[in-house]
Amino acid sequence: MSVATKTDKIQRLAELTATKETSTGASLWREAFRRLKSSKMAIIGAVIIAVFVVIAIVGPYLTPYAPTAQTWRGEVFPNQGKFVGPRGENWFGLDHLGRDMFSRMLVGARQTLLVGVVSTLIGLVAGFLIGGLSGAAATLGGEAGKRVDSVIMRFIDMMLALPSLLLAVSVAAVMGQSLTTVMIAVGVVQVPVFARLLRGSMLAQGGADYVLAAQSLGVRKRRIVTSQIIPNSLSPVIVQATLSLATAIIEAAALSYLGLGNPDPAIPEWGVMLAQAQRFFDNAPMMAVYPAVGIIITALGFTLLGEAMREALDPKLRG
Amino acid sequence: MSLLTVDELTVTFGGRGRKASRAVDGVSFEVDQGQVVGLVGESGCGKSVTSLALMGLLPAKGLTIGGRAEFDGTDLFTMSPSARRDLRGSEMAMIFQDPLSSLNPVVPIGVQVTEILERHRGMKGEAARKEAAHLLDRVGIPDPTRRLKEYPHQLSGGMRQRALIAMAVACAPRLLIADEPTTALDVTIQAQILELLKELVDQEGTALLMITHDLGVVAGLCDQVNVLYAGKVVESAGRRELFAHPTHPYAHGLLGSIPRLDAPRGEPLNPIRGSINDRIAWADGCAFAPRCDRYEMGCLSGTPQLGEPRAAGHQVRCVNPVLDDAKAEEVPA
Amino acid sequence: MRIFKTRAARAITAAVAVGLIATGCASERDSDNESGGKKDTFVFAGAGDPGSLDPALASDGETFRVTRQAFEALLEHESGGTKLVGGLAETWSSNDAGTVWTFNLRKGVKFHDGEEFNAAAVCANYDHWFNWKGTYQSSAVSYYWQTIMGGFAKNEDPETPEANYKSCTAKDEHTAVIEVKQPSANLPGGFSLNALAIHSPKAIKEYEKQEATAKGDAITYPKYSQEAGTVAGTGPYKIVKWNKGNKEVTLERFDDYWGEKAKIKNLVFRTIDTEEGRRQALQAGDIDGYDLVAPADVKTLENEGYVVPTRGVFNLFYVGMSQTANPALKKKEVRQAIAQAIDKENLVKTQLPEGGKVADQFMPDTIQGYSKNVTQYPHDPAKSKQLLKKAGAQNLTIEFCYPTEVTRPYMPAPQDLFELMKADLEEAGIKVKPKAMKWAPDYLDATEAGSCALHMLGWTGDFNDGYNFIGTWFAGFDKQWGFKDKRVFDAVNAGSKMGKAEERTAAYQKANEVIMDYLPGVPISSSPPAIAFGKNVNPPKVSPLTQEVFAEASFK
Amino acid sequence: MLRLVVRRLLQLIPTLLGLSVLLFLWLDRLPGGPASAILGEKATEAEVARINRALGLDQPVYVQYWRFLKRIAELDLGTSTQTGQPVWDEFVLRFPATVELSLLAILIAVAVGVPLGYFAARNRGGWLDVTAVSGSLVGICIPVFFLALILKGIFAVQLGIFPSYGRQDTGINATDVTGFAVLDGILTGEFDASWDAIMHLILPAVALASIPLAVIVRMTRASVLEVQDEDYVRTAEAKGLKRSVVRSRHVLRNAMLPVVTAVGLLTGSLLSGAVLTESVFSFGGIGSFIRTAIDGRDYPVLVGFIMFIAMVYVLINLLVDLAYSLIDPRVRVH
Repeated sequence: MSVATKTDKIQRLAELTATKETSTGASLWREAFRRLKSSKMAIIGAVIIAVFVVIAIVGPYLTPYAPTAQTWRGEVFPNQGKFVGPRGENWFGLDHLGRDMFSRMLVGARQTLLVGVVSTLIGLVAGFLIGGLSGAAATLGGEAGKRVDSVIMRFIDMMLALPSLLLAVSVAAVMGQSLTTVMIAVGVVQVPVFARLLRGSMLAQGGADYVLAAQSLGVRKRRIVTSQIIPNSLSPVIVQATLSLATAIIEAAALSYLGLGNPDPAIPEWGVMLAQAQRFFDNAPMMAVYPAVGIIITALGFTLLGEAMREALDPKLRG
Repeated sequence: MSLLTVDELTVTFGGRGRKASRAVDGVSFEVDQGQVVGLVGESGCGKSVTSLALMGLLPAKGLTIGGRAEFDGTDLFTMSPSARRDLRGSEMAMIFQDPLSSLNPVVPIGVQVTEILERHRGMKGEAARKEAAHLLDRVGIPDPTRRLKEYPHQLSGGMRQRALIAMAVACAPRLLIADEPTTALDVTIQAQILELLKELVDQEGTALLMITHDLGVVAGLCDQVNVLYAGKVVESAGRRELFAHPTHPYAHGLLGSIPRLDAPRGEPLNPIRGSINDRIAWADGCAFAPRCDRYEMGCLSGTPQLGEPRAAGHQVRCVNPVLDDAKAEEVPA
Repeated sequence: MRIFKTRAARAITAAVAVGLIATGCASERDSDNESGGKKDTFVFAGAGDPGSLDPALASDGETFRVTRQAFEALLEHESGGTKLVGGLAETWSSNDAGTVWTFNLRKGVKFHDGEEFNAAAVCANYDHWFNWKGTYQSSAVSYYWQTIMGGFAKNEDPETPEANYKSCTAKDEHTAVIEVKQPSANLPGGFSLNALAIHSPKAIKEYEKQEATAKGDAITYPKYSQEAGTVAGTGPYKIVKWNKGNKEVTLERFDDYWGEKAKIKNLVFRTIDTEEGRRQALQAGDIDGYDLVAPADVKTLENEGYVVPTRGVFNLFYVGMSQTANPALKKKEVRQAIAQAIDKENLVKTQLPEGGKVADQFMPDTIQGYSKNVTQYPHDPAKSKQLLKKAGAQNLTIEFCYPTEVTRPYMPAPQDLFELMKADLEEAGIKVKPKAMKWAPDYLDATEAGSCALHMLGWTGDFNDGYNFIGTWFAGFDKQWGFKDKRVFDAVNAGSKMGKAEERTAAYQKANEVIMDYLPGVPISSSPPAIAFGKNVNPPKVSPLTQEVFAEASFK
Repeated sequence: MLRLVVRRLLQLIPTLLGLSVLLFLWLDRLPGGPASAILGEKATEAEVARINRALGLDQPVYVQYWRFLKRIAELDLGTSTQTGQPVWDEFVLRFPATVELSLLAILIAVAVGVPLGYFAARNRGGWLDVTAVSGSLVGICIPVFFLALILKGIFAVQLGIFPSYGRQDTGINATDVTGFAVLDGILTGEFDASWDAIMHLILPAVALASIPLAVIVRMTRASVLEVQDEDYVRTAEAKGLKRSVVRSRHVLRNAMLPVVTAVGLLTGSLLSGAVLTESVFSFGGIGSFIRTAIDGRDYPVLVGFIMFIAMVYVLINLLVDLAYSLIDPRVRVH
């Protein structure tokens, strides 16, 4: 057959084959991110968080009044159940000491975020170290490593056994009552969760072929852990961190309810505000509702995003 | 008239969001009483989907089935779901590829066998257990009464497959569909299982639809063979005829790619180029064209039709079929 | 079964079936707590569990609230008042020195365990206390005995005060004579304390068989004081059951009571820790009354038709200053600056229950010894600033302790009070370092130890004698205040050794003037604590001393 | 099976030992050490010395620790500084209440959560699914104590359907046999008492159940989704089994495995929650007792409780493992 026909039939074939999509091997993360963008949960969650963070950052500069100033204290009579609800100058009304609720909510957002983030960081870092250590030991430490690992895990189990509140109380008992105490207490509670998680996924990764390959190639163990196992084990930890932010905020509220919260009640923090407002629930329910709703929505935001991330990263939950 | 008549069966997945993909594209074939029919092709050619479609086991979401499939004169696809349930397991049964994952890990074998007896043969308690034991015994599982109490993970791979078969034949179905029943097993076991299937078919006169990519299995078992490529039957013929004269370049290639003892030493194998992924849409021409050595311009002018270029009853879907067997050997590598 | 039935009726339909069975089975047991549909169980909620069933071992209101219904002392206060009247003693008298007290006892009084009440019984009690040993001598256990009668026959701890009690003699069947070494302002008032109520001698013998043990960490109260059965008094109710798991003490009418019998058959005290919990329980009809009502709730409850009487004013709320904790407080200007910075009026107006009064001395005006002409320190931030300047303490930073998770009759919502005062002080240019502490033991310990520069505390009188107030603080050097000032101490103690009440009154007035001139701390207010009852309750007369007698209560 | 039990019980030992060390150190770390934790700051040197002697704090640390251990081993958890009663007795007295409460809570969580999660998974994306998922998400985010207060406000105060506090009505003078109010009622035939106890349990239990419920719904849903397209489910379908059989025997039974483990792990959070709920309903269980202990800095109680909880927690998880090995034959062998 002629050369011409030959070439143009290859030509023709080429374009026909070209039309069908070739499966691109996108990385786990890009994949996950793509899925995230398409998930309603993720979007709602992200929006909530964004709003919350913005408020937390700029809020304090937008407060119409000083959140601690008892400007209208003459107008509120807790002893007669007389409170001041929303009105022109005070959009959310006044609290039981004649302070502007709206301003307090704004500033409270920052405090709440602070507690949430710091305590989660504490839990994350500590948990990361412990979990990483025993994970590394278990995967590459041989027999001795396994023993080390099991000891650490016993310890972690032990921590899991303790109700979070009691941990908090114990910390408070030793360190005295303060915002730091609250953060540490709430953080400590998260430690075992992170530790177990990281270790778990490290063990999973440790068995993976590429690690065995690396080992057989004689890559140094430390390098394997740092450059391969840990990076690949991170995703669940990150998810958990997001979820923990929610729990941290709620735990902090619970501590305030038990009177272990921030010792200076003048500084507005949603948990403390909620705990204080309980007493006036009959006369001024809104005083409790504002911070409660604040806490719930914020926690929800983090939970939504976290769950969405989890689904995105875990094929099983998807489909 | 034949037991199962599949006519222009098409199966399309997707829909919501993702672009629809057609897994089976107008497949037609027949299965007669006691006949063993093979569906052959590489993985992804649509053979398993066909079988699941016939059994009605495809996930309903985003699924569209076209064409007809008559079982004993009644159309399976227009049948009521409950009627279909009654049919399944009693009239038509299926054997799956991976015996371990196909057995419920937390339920004893015994229960998994008796439950079908209870469902279709109304057997209860002791009677059912006896029958179950008998069935296991029949498919060659030693010491069946003990096995009844055991769980899948306690059985060997072969045993599991036998158990699955026992469940399939529990109600003496008229049609048995076997989807790659031997791929998960090692060779010695494979033979035994095939042997078992064969004798079941012979004894019961059960019709068997054999889904496989393994031409050896086909050669050993099937009366009639349908070769699938990219969702279409590309060649259909009797076993002997097909092995003697593979006419579609694909079938030809498949046979050619099997190592042969009788071939002179040092002669290279001649595998088919590329994978099932590089193909073109049937609408544009022959999907096999990109991998085909005999491909020419004509292959790209619309879907090639089934014809009988070589012999009556030997259908081939090709513009440029392999007609002279001599050529079959010296395909340029 | 009332509560049950009504609930079952209202309960979710799914439950009804079970409900019917239940009522069926209930029927034969209905009789013992319901008679002809009329309620005969009165449920009253307190804020904490009682510590023991033997008032002699107690020093807290929650315990006395319960024991007061079952035990009676030689003297009592007139119902709803602060005037001393005869209790188990019909009349009493003392020698001029006030060291020999003679009691003519009531006749025909029976103890719950059937024993006869007589002079011997009285002395059995006093000698029992006087001869306490071991852990019983710990001030935590025998606080009131030690305040009223000093130490014991044999003091085991050098810290324990010298015994003031001398003897008790049964002059005849119905005359008991109690002698003390020194006259004391705590007498005769002390004889009315429920902690010194008279127990059946039979019970006392039982008590003496049992030891209170202290295993380093804490005191283990003797078994008899922890379960009903042994303890036996003469009161209108007898204690029949203490269900700790369910946080409830059950009392039953004592039918051989010498006086007017209790109107309601069963009296139950339960514990509901939180203010809102108690209020809600009342609103839900689960209880018939509760104490420590949040001021905010008084109006609400009244509007809803509940009976919320307020007690007479008999307490004092003050801001204490510890000169050891912060030397700056040694300067009077500083103390005065603080005093004038605090806006007492506002506190009373917005925080304290209605009827609350601004206090200008360490004694409510209902007590004999209240002085009309003490130095006044009105609210005046500007003045405070000057004073601070004068003292050279312009940028004074001071630690202010406040208790959490607690309300006291004189101090509702401590945290709010604290926040308001903090704002006041800061307005006067004083920086405040807040320190939150759990009420017990942290806060109480810290304040007693004088480690809190500023702190808030208060006192509810045990009986109507000025010394019961000022004596508790300023009788001598006290870590809580951390100052030594002879003028103050002498003025305060002057009254205490006088036998005659009216002499004392004068002395106390003088003392108050001296104290307020020195200004060791800032008296803030006296407030009438409210107590709430169900709509269908005729409440007992409420007592300024919070000594309600529930035998008076009845259902409409 | 037995070997498993023994092994787990042995594992209990190091856990408790480690815990005891921690607690010992903690008690030691307390501001001013145990002595002033007991006496308070007002303690004079003499008193501290006396207490220290009484507690044997003048001896070397290891001796002290050894005693500490011995005491715990003898279940002598010290004496509550508040009630003046042995801590152990206090627990024994109050434990039943909390057990009842927790059991009911878990019961609710499972009884509601499993079906909900199951059906949510079956019609995935349907309205039920959406409500169940979003509901469970919100459920996690409401502070337990706030939920409890709301429930109480509505169902106890406004509607008066349930009692607002406590464990039993005062009207009921139920006979106390085991301390489990509900059980006692049944034993003694005082069904009204049982009924009354149940009515008291419901609100707190619901509040307490909120978080476990949420978790279980999501777990069940996830694992049903996973199991649904397992091969063996297809096999079951291929057998033409009735839907009910396929679902119960082949889908649910496998889907339950992870849920069972979850239930075990939830107990820890449950006890935390009990502290809050019980104090909202002033329910006479361990929870509210601990709350008062927290308020009163009752260290012996807190320490004892922590040990106690650790034990309970490990034991519960042992039970869970046993249950697990019953429903999953694969575990039994290895």
